[in-house]
Amino acid sequence: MTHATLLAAAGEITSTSTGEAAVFWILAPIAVLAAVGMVLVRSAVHCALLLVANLFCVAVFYMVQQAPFLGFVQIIVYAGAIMVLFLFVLMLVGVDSSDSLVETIRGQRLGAAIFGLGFAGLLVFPIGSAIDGGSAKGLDKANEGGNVQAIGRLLFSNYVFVFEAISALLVVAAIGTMVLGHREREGGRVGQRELMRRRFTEPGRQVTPLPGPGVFARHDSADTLGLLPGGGRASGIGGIPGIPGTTEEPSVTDLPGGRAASDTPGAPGTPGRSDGGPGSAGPGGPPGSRGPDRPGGPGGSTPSAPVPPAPTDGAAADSGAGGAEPVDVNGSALAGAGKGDER
Amino acid sequence: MNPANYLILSALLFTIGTVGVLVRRNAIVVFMSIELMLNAVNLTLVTFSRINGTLDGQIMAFFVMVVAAAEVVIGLAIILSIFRTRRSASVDDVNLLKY
Amino acid sequence: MRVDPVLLAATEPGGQPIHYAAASGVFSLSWLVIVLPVAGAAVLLLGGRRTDRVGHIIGTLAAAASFVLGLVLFATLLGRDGDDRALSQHLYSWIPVNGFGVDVGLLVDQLSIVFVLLITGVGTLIHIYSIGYMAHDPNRRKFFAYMNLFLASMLLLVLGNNFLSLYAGWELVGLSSFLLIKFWEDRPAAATAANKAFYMNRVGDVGLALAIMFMFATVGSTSYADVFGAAAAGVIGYGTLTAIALLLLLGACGKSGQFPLQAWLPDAMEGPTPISALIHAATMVTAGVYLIVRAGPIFDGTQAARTVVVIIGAATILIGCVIGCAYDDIKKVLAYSTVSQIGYMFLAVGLGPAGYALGIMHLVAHGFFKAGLFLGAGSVIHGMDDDQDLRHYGGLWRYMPITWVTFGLGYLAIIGFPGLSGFFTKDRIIETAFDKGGTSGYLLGSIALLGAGITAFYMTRLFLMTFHGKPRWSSEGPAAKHPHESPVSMTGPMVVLAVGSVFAGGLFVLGHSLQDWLEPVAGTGVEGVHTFSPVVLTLLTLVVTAGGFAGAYLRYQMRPVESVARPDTEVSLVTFAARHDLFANTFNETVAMRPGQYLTRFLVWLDLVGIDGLVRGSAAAIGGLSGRMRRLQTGFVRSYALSMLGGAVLVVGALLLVRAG
Amino acid sequence: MNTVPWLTILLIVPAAAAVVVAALPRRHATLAKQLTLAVTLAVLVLAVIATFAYDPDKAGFQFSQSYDWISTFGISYSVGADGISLVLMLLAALLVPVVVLSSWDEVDGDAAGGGRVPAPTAAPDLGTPGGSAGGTGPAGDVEGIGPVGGVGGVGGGAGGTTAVLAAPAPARPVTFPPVETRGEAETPGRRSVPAFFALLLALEAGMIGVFAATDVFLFYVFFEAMLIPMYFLIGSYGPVKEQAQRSYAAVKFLVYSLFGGLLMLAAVIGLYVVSADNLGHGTFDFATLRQMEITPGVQKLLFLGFFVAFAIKAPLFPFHTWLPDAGAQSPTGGAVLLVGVLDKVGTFGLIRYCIPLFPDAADYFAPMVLGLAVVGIFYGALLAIGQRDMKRLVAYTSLAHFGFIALGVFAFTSQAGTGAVLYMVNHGLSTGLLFLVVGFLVSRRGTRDVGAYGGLAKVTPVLAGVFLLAGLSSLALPGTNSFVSEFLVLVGTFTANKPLAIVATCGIVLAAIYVLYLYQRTMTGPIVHPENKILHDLSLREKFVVAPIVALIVALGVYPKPLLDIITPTVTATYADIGKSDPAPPHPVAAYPGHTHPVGTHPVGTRSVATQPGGHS
Repeated sequence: MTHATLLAAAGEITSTSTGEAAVFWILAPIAVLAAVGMVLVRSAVHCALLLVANLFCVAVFYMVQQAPFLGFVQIIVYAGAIMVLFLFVLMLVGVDSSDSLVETIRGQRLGAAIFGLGFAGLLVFPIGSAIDGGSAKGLDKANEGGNVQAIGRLLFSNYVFVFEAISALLVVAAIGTMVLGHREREGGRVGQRELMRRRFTEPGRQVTPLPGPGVFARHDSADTLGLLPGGGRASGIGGIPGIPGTTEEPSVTDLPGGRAASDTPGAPGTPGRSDGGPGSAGPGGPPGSRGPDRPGGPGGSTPSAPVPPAPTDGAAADSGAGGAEPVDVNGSALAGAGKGDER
Repeated sequence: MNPANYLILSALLFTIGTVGVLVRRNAIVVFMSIELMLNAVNLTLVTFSRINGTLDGQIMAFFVMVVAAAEVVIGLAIILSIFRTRRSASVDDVNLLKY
Repeated sequence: MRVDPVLLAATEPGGQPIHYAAASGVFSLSWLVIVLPVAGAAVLLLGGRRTDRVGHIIGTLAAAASFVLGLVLFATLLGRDGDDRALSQHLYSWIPVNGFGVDVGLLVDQLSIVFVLLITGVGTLIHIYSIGYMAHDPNRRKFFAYMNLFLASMLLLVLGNNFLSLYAGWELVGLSSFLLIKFWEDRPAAATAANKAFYMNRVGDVGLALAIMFMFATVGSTSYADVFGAAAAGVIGYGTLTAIALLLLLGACGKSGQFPLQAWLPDAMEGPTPISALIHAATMVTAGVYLIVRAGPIFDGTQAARTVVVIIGAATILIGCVIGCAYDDIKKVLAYSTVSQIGYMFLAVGLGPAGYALGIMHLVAHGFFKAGLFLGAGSVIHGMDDDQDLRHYGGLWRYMPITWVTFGLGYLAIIGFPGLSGFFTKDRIIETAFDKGGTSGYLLGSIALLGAGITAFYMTRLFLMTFHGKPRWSSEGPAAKHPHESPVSMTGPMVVLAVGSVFAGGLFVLGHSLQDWLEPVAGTGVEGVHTFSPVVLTLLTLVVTAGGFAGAYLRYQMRPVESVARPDTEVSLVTFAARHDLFANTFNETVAMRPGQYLTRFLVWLDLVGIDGLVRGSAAAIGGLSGRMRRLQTGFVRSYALSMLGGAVLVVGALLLVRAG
Repeated sequence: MNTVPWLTILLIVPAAAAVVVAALPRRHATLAKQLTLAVTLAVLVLAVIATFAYDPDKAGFQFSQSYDWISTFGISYSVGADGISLVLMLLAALLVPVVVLSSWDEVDGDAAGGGRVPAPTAAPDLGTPGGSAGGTGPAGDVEGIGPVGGVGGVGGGAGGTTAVLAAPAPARPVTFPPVETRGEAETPGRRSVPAFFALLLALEAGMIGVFAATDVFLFYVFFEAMLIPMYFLIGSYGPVKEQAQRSYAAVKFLVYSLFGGLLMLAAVIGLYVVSADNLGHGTFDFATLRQMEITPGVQKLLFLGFFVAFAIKAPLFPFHTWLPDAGAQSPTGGAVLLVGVLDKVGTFGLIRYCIPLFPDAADYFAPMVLGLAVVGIFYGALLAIGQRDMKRLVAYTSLAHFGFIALGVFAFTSQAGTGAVLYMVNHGLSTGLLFLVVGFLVSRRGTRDVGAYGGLAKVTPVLAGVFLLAGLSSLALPGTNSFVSEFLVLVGTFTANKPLAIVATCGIVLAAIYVLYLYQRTMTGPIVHPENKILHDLSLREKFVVAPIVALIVALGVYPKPLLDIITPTVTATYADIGKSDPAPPHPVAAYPGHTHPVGTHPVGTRSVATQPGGHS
């Protein structure tokens, strides 16, 4: 679409109905605000919700613009399916996590602002300057016999090959997801019995369920483990004295980096865990944190399970018992570290 | 009211999405920003479809949605598997491919 | 073999055309003269060790066959008319490129046949001599192969009918000389001497090559007929002619060991003695004389060049004589004697047509007696277990009588004992020098006369120290010497050469036989006014020679000779200088070698640090730059996204600008 | 009429064989060797037959074939042979089987090891990358960026410079500490034999293609394609122990050549654009392009583009520093082909493309080229004298020889031009032989350092003899092939430019020095190193390798007429085409009665003018 045709097209635009205008002027600010909010809010869940709001607005615009099919598809597929998928993944990754909004790359925000404004300006002003009331052809003729039917006709005539290709793409995407999500089982199949046996016989295994997210250490017992504000557990398995303040603080502060401080309630505003810059994101960390059985920390500590529920990860290192473990500096952005920043 | 307003709106949304991609570190939020950009584009397509009086723009938008769906599925799977290995969903942590 | 039926014609000064008649009959076989030794060399070299046992025989037979063929040619030539004795044979087209059409062709005429006979004759004798001399050398086969190669090259040099063939022979004799000097190549001195010889010869070769280029650029041809025709017709400008002549002279100086390129010749004595006799006394080193005589028509046209020839000849006479007095190495003395004798020849040929024949005459005579002397020296060295120091000899006449006699005859010939070769040939040169007239005539004559005296002195010294006086060697003790006469294969050639050195000169002079024979080639000297009457001059020469003899006799016969030379610190400045080759080597080293070495080292450094440094520097700069630049690749996706956005803004902005503008 | 597509056959046979050989598994090394030898011999036979089928008296290209390739841009696959390219193809076809035979055991490295004596690694000469250019090394933190790191990362900084300065010419064992430790002990067995021979075959195809191409773009393609096999030959099959140096050399070779190649590509495209402007349709066809009039300003630019590429390739004086490294680090066979044939592409390009396409520019730049040539003659010779690494020495002698060739090409006389083309062939033979012999020595002794030799003539007389013959050919002794060409170059130059020719002639003294000085140091004198006493002389295979070259060196020295007959008409036509004729001697030789040679008066000859219709003249 060249600028000239754009102008030509814009020239034909006519004023539309006032109803539409009303809808537009109500929903457009909402859409923009939702979008801006999505960018600005810290919590990923809030982001998702704001995006949904935006999507709804856009869906309405579709419908207003004689594309009811797309509008509904938008609601069903986007706002329905896709956003649910998002939220699902968010839950998997850690629902309680929020982003640090402290920028770590120098000049990134400034650059984003300048270029963003510039880009918006480039996009908006030519269009704005082109608005001088033309006439839109409208889709009345095309939508004769129904928008869905018309689209269906086109889809299975002119665009049939593209359609088929897209279907293939979907299949590939499905297979790809399976491939990505699949993990090879090592060794033979492990049954319930064996799992149970391991749970109780192997040292250092978690017998009780892991604490639920967001549960702070009101009590610390074998069945309800104490949870530190940073997401770490207050003690080992059933370790009684795990309540913050009563546990050995030094073991926490011994940990390298600003991490300990950020997890400590008394040090708010310290740059988050990834503020150490790229250098601290050593590759050594993650594999270590995956290790099924770390060499025994003092006190038969609480190694995190290979696929733990969210809160146990990086935070595990916060516990004094797990002090022997190299700190999982680049632990979860969503789970552990964010907590400190949130304050 | 002028249909071109939709274009301006979509330009704004697109830009906001872009900025979102640039400033957010959480991979999932980045992904959402991308969805926002796609939506902005879709809005443009639909608007032009209306301006030109043909349905091709809508078809295009439809395809974009389908592709976006596929992309989201794959993208989230990738994010998950990265998260699994690196315990992080921050795009800044995935920076091994560098100098 | 195609015989070019077309006559190569040129005009000579008188305006009559000279015919190089097409070779026919036996002359169409003249190529065989060259090919025979080539075949000998090829068989010996390619045959490898299989031919070890018969190598010397094959080599000698090839040389002898060549000699016989030369004799046949000579005899046939004798039977022809005086004007009809130049026969040209076109063999094949060598380098045909448009205007530059060089053919391989042979020219058998009076001059070349003399050389053919000298080369093959003396060559054959020395082949025979070498059978005995090299009997114990494991590489005797190679020696003979190289000797055959040398014969072929030398024959090509003298038989070619154009300058490029001559040049080919010229360089090939240089190669043979190189190969033979370094024959005992495990001696570093021999290898160095061989290289030195080749280098200095190459300097001369540059002159010859440039002269040929001048000829082609001026005349459009390199064949004798065209070039001489043009020179004689006077169509070549004086300047060009002089340049050509001087360049030819440079070549001649290099090959003949003349000043300033004389320094290689004494060093070349590192080669086996037969080589010194054949190449570095009798034949190759006289090629320069041949060249000047052959190029007579060119030199005839330029007095300036001729003067230079004369000056070089005269200077070399003195240089050779003076240094010859100082050395104690028998071969080196003979070598410097060769240098000075060739100086005589140069002097002669520099005097113009009057001297050409004399120069050739002296050349041939010198070929006999100097070869004889060298072979005698070889015999002595052989008998003294490879000791070459005169001061370790003495009284040898008793032990090696044949050598004594033959060497003595050669010695008498070279100092110009009345009736022997040198007497006839050298005296005529002195005479002609005086006859040149004017101050220069007197000067040249005096130098030649003085040279004769000094020659007598150092040759007498050599002879007396070797064969007479008290033995300065002992037949007992650790350094025991058992001097003995050499085998027949060695003494035989010595006898023949001695006979030659006795009679050759006389034969040539009697009835002007050689002069008349050469006259069509060399031209006739205008019988000028004698400065002195020949009789007076002969007497004068005899007196000077006798003086030299007497001096040496008094010094080296009447007084005992120390067996160790006095150290450099105790000798006079002249002796010191003479012992150091009049500082020729020092000069060469200071002027050419050392600066060359420094230049080379500097250039190696420059190449490494300068040119290649620039290259590698730019590579390193780019490497360093990219090392910095890659830091931009932070790995943060968001940075990349930002730059993409920036790019998009730029592109869209630029597009809009273009549209708007 | 020639209906047989000789050139295409010559091109396809080795290319196809390369694919086949490359596909052979490693264990079939012997089969690969035999197959390669058979194919290359077949190519040689074909080339010889083609030579006989060639008619030197016909003008223009013969065996021509042309098929559209990329018709949008007027690019076609078109091949053809003229006198110049034919002899060079012949040279390539001759040298490859020789190289194959000479490399028979080089890659596996065990058979030749019989006489191999463990020796200290070659002390690389003053010029090897070890002595880093003072302080120009890249920053130390730049590591792992490939061979560039080997350039100066090794650097002793300024120390390298002073060491070079202070070093006396004789024995200076240069050690290579950082590189030596890095070069892990790579066993020869790890190298794939079939791949090596496939590379040789590919190289042969490339060489023939580059000479045969009559489409400028096709020429460019082959010009660059040749680099690839050579790059791998140097980088993968160079001296086993000198991993870093050889990859340095390989990259240097490649970067240099690509740099020139890209300039040429720009010029080639420029030609296309110019032709599109002039003719209405763009073309890369050489025959069409050479008849096109180009404005002098454009000519100069395009000329420089081509010239720099060829000057690097040849190489001429200031662009030469890749050659010693590449020559020293190549396997012997690679070095032979590199210097023997590959570099000829540069000089070939000068006379084939630079001169006919851009006559005015050639005229304009001739003084510069001639100057570079003469400087190169002396510079190469002096540096050769100063080398201690034998292969580098030979490479530097080539620099001097290329000076002569360039001199001949740009003297604009038919003698000099013919001499230059003949020189290309002769240099391929003589320097090829020199490299072969040096390679034999190195394979026996394991070092390229001159100081490790001495007195070998006694132990290995045949080797020494061949070495001397190669050297004599290199110094252009009459009776060897090089003399004819060198003298032609000089005499042709002399008629056009006396001072230059006089200066250049003095270079032959230096030639004598570098050859004989090398011979003296390696072959004569007492045997200093006891290891040298047990070296064995040339084996039968090696004799077979050198025999054809030796025979040709002598034969072409004595009777060069067959080659000259092929070369002369083409060269004459080339010069006539741009309006150059041999300067006639002032002396009217034709005035002599009965004189048979019409020398000098019509030097170019009427025939050649007549046979080149539509040329610039």
